[in-house]
Amino acid sequence: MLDLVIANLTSPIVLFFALGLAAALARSDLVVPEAVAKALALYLMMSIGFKGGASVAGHGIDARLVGAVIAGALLSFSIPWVAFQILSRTTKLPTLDAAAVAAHYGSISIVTFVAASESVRLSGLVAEGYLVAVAAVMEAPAILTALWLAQKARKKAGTGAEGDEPQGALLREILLNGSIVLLTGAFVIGWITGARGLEIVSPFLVAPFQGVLCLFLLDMGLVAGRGLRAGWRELRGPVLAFGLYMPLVGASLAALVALPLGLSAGGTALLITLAASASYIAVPAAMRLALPEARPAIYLTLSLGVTFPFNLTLGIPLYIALAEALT
Amino acid sequence: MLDLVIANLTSPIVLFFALGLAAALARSDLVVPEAVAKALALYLMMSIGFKGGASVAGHGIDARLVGAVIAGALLSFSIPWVAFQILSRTTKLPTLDAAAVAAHYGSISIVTFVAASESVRLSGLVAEGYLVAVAAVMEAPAILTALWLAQKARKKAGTGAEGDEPQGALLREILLNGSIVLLTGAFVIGWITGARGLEIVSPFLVAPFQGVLCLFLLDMGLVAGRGLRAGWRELRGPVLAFGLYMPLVGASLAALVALPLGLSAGGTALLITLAASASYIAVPAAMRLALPEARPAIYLTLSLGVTFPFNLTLGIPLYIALAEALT
Amino acid sequence: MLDLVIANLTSPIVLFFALGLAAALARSDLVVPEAVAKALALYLMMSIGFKGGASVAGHGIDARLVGAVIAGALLSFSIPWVAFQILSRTTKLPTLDAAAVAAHYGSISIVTFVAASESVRLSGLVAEGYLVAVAAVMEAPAILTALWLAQKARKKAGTGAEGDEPQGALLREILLNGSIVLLTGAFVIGWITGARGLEIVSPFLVAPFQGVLCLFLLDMGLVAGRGLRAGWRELRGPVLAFGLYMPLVGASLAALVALPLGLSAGGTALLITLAASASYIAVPAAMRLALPEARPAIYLTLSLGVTFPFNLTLGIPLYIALAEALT
Amino acid sequence: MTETSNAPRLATHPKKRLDIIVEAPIMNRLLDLLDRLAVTGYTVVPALAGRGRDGSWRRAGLVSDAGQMVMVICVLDESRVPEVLEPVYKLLSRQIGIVTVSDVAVIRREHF
Amino acid sequence: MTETSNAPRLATHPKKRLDIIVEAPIMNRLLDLLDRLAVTGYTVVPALAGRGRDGSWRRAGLVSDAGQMVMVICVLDESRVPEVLEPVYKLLSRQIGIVTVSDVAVIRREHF
Amino acid sequence: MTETSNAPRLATHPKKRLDIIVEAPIMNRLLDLLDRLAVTGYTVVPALAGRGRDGSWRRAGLVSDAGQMVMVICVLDESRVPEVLEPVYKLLSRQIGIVTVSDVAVIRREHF
Ligand SMILES: Nc1ncnc2c1ncn2[C@@H]1O[C@H](COP(=O)(O)O)[C@@H](O)[C@H]1O
Ligand SMILES: Nc1ncnc2c1ncn2[C@@H]1O[C@H](COP(=O)(O)O)[C@@H](O)[C@H]1O
Ligand SMILES: Nc1ncnc2c1ncn2[C@@H]1O[C@H](COP(=O)(O)O)[C@@H](O)[C@H]1O
Ligand code: NA
Ligand code: NA
Ligand code: NA
Repeated sequence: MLDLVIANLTSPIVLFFALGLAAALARSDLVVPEAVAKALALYLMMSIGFKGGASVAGHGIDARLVGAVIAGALLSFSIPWVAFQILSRTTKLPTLDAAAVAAHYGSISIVTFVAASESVRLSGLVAEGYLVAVAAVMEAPAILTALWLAQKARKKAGTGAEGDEPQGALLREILLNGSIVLLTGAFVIGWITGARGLEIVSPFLVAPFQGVLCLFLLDMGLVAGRGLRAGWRELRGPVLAFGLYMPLVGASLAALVALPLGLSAGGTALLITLAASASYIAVPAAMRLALPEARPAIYLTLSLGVTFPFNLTLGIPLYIALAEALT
Repeated sequence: MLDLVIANLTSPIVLFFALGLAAALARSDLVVPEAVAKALALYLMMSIGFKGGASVAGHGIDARLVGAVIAGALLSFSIPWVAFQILSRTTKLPTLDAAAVAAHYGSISIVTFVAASESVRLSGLVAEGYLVAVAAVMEAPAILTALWLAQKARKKAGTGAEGDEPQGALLREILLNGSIVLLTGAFVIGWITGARGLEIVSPFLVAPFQGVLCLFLLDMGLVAGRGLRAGWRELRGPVLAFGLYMPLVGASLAALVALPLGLSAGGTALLITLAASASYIAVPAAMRLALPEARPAIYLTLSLGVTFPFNLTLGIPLYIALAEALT
Repeated sequence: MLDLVIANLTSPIVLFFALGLAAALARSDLVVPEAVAKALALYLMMSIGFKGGASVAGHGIDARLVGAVIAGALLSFSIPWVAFQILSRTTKLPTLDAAAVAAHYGSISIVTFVAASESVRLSGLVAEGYLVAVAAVMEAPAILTALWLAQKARKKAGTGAEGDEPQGALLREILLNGSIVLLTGAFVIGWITGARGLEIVSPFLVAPFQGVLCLFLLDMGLVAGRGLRAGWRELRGPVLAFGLYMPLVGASLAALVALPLGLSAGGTALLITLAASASYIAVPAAMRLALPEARPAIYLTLSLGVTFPFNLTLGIPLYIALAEALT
Repeated sequence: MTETSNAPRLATHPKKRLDIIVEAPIMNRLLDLLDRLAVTGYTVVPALAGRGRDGSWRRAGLVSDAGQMVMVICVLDESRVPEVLEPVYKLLSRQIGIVTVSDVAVIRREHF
Repeated sequence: MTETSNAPRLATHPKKRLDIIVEAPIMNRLLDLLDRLAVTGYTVVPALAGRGRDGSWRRAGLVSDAGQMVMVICVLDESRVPEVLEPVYKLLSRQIGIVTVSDVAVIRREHF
Repeated sequence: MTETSNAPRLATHPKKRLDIIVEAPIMNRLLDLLDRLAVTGYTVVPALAGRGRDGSWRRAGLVSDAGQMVMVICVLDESRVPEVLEPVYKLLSRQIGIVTVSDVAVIRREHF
């Protein structure tokens, strides 16, 4: 496993992340324009969605696909509950902050997923293409659990949120989030067009993928570094610790669920990574709409500044080793 | 031809357009940043211009090139007049709106041209490279015809536009439109540098082209969907119908003109497509300058929300079949 | 050498620059969005940094690397002093303007470097990979010399800048400039990951490089053209002439320094090009902070509108010929 | 204040201008609210960076829209200010952001 | 209104600020006009979205510049307002867009 | 001016708004200064183009940040205007850029 850790730590992807992190912490003015960062995110969604769909088209569907999708949804629904219990017991975070943080850990980070996919491939393993669909399915349920937790807390405190938007509108906004739509849409298009489609888009969506990922991770490092510089004051000891051990809690839950699914070692590693990763795109936006009192300085710094780097460097090799041990 | 239609409808390009359209109609917040959309448009112009020029460098010029360019200019000049007559007789559109719509149908849609080029290639046909030059030439003349129609109408109504800019300045703005300059410039550079130049730029301008096109069409779908949602109220029955049959009118005129030109089947299909397509970049900008009273909600919705999808899905296979029948 | 000049003038890179220049001078509305232009600049830094580092990883370090880096720093420190003396004697530029201009000529233009690298390769020469490191090292020292010149002038005139920022903060801002950080960082990453890393990022950072460069140079042409249109009034005869002969002065100094270094012909050509080129990204930003009284209309127009096109078209073939004669 | 005497040749009319600085994810809700309130128009301007009670942010330092701000400018008749300000205030009460009101004069009265 | 008494240590001078919201394709003509009118300066700010009598638009939802708006801010002396407002009004009369005038105070009088 | 009688149901409070148009490379220094002066908040808006005494510029026509401008908006209490304006003026005295002060009313007084 040490080999895996070292190979991981010296991959261009991780090194560009480190470069961005260091530049931001040193207060360099290096910056990736916002429009370009958004375009890179679109590219990643489009590429992994398409490749996942094309791979399913090639290998066909089986019961395991359905099982994995259901397992993913269950994990996304339940992890926030676990996270919330831990936060309530070990930290002094206000309830709404705790609920918001919990939502991030139930949902997923697509870049962590992508980085894990690359490591899985480098380890000589193969993962099922439909794990992209599992990723898409895991984005939203965590938000619902968090909202339910917040509502319960509010009822208890007798501070029902007045002037709330109707729940239906909120649900639509969450499910039609751009990243979910593009990931799912590209998956379906990859599925429909299969190998023929993949051949057409391959020089754009496949070949330069890892290089683009380097640029994206440079930006992620810059963003995480700036977040850490601005927000680390908010992170007291137990909250910070949560950002480091919660991925392992999520990973363990996923490992339990993965066992009966019969996934390959690669697929198991990716499912574990999904559970261990924390969102920083879809969930923060949803939280501003649904739980505006929760503080972004806390949940974003934790997810992007602590958990993401942890997963990228140490987490992923660990999850792959765990998956190999399990299968 | 049914084969061609089905192959066309299940191409990644069309499916990504459909994804964007569906996302926008469902009010997803999926969005391609403005700067990126503009960059994609630059890329497309640069690529097709360069490839067209390089292909002319390879095959040499002949009388047919000159003939095709003249034919394109004539079509662009005359189609707006035909469109204006039809609109005046079948719809209640105010004169200036009718003139503005007419300008769009005389000019061309470069994305429709590109999509048709791909379909032509998939059908096993080959098209003359200089059709790119024909496309560039067809962008502007339609605007002049429309302005002339509008001026005639204003004179008749006795409402000469006071405070107008001098016509010379307007003409310069129209002819030096960015898309015309880049398309023509890249064509000339492709011509000068030929095969050697193509080899140098090929990994950027040729290989990833279709994948980039998918991303661009995702954005076009999003834009068309938002336009339809905002503007469909403006489109009464006869105006809507115009958006569907006018491409066929343009196509028929082009077919007549193409016959004596001696173009290949592929080239004929592309010339027909150019005539059938409607502008949504160069002409709208020119209309805001020259005919500000005309309503964008009408001409943009019609061109982008009705005619563009029609051409992309059903039109192109039809034009290829027509071209094959003719040659 | 005439062959080289002609081959250079008809390369797609130079032709796209000319297209942009012509479009801007003709007042076309063609424009590359700001965010995209910045992304292209990031891409170029990342690519040349990485390729340079990977090449050093392949060939190993030797004493010449250290020698070349020191030589570069010396050139960057001393050229502004020479430029300042020339400007003081031959032009009527105010002292602070002269100091600012001098800083630009001591620092480097990374795009000129890249264009020269391509020409070197086309000439069948090979250059040492570590010249990228030399380029990074040469960015900043010139700024320090210029500030020292300005301070001396101010002391003489008795107009010490009141309310100045502490020098330390300024130094940090200059050294942590985004382009220096990315160039150096990518170089180090390329060095660490070597051939394995290069293989991973190659389809993104290597293959499409020259095509991307064409797009970037289109934008440079547009920017230079707009600058010339706005700023040419500021350029009196002797100042304009300085923009044309100063590159040759820098080149000569570099040639002297290069001789004892034992660089290859390609490496010598690149070192000469670095010395001959003038900055238009890092230095202007630093000048706004450190010498705000100096006028951008002068130093930007001179560097971008005069020296850059000169180097791109005539300078580079000249420097290659010079290097071949010297080695 | 903006007496029309300032512009004797072109009549100007006093209006109020609301500047609402609000988080990007809330923007759509705010615009929907303004539409429901039937204000005659508004314009949205992007913000690059800011600081308030809830800390500072920079657009370039964000992966997602969350935390980004926009400025919504709405010119309207003084008579309509209270009925617009109240629901806007209510919508924003739980959110990050500020609202200012100022005096402006407009030409082309029929626009407002 | 902006009596200089507000800032006893640094003198401020009353000026007028024009905010002109106008379509992007017209912007160059407007700026040329302002140049011809010899106003001392202006600043252009992008707009992201808006609604007016002619319907609503969003920058992200546009392939072309047509329909996009920008806001041109121009600070100038009250005495110059009428002579600037009139030709601006004339230029915009056939276009989509609005103009507001408001009071501001400036330091550094020589700038305006 | 902005008598609270305009909005009988929701109290508004008079404040001052500073609009500082400044070069992008200076922005960080200005924001640091505002932080040191402990203003309660500010918002930065991008500028696309402009013209002043030092010539005209367009964002699209720049390779570097140098020459680009941003607009920093800062709403604050009238009592604080002089102590903020003076150091801001000093910082900008050698730079390109302008400062305007205007009257606004705010709701949510605790924000300022
Ligand atoms: N006094 C102020 N002046 C200008 N903008 C402000 C001010 N206070 C807050 N803002 C803006 O409103 C956002 C949220 O403010 P707050 O709710 O105080 O955190 C900040 O990030 C700023 O962009
Ligand atoms: N009352 C208003 N307040 C602020 N912006 C407005 C207002 N009315 C119109 N606008 C802006 O001006 C543009 C054109 O307005 P109109 O000519 O009424 O369609 C709109 O799209 C808005 O961006
Ligand atoms: N009167 C003005 N109204 C609005 N913006 C101005 C004005 N004067 C200057 N500016 C802005 O401030 C920048 C620098 O002005 P200056 O220092 O006069 O060159 C200009 O480029 C404009 O963006
Ligand atoms: Na998770
Ligand atoms: Na047409
Ligand atoms: Na130099």
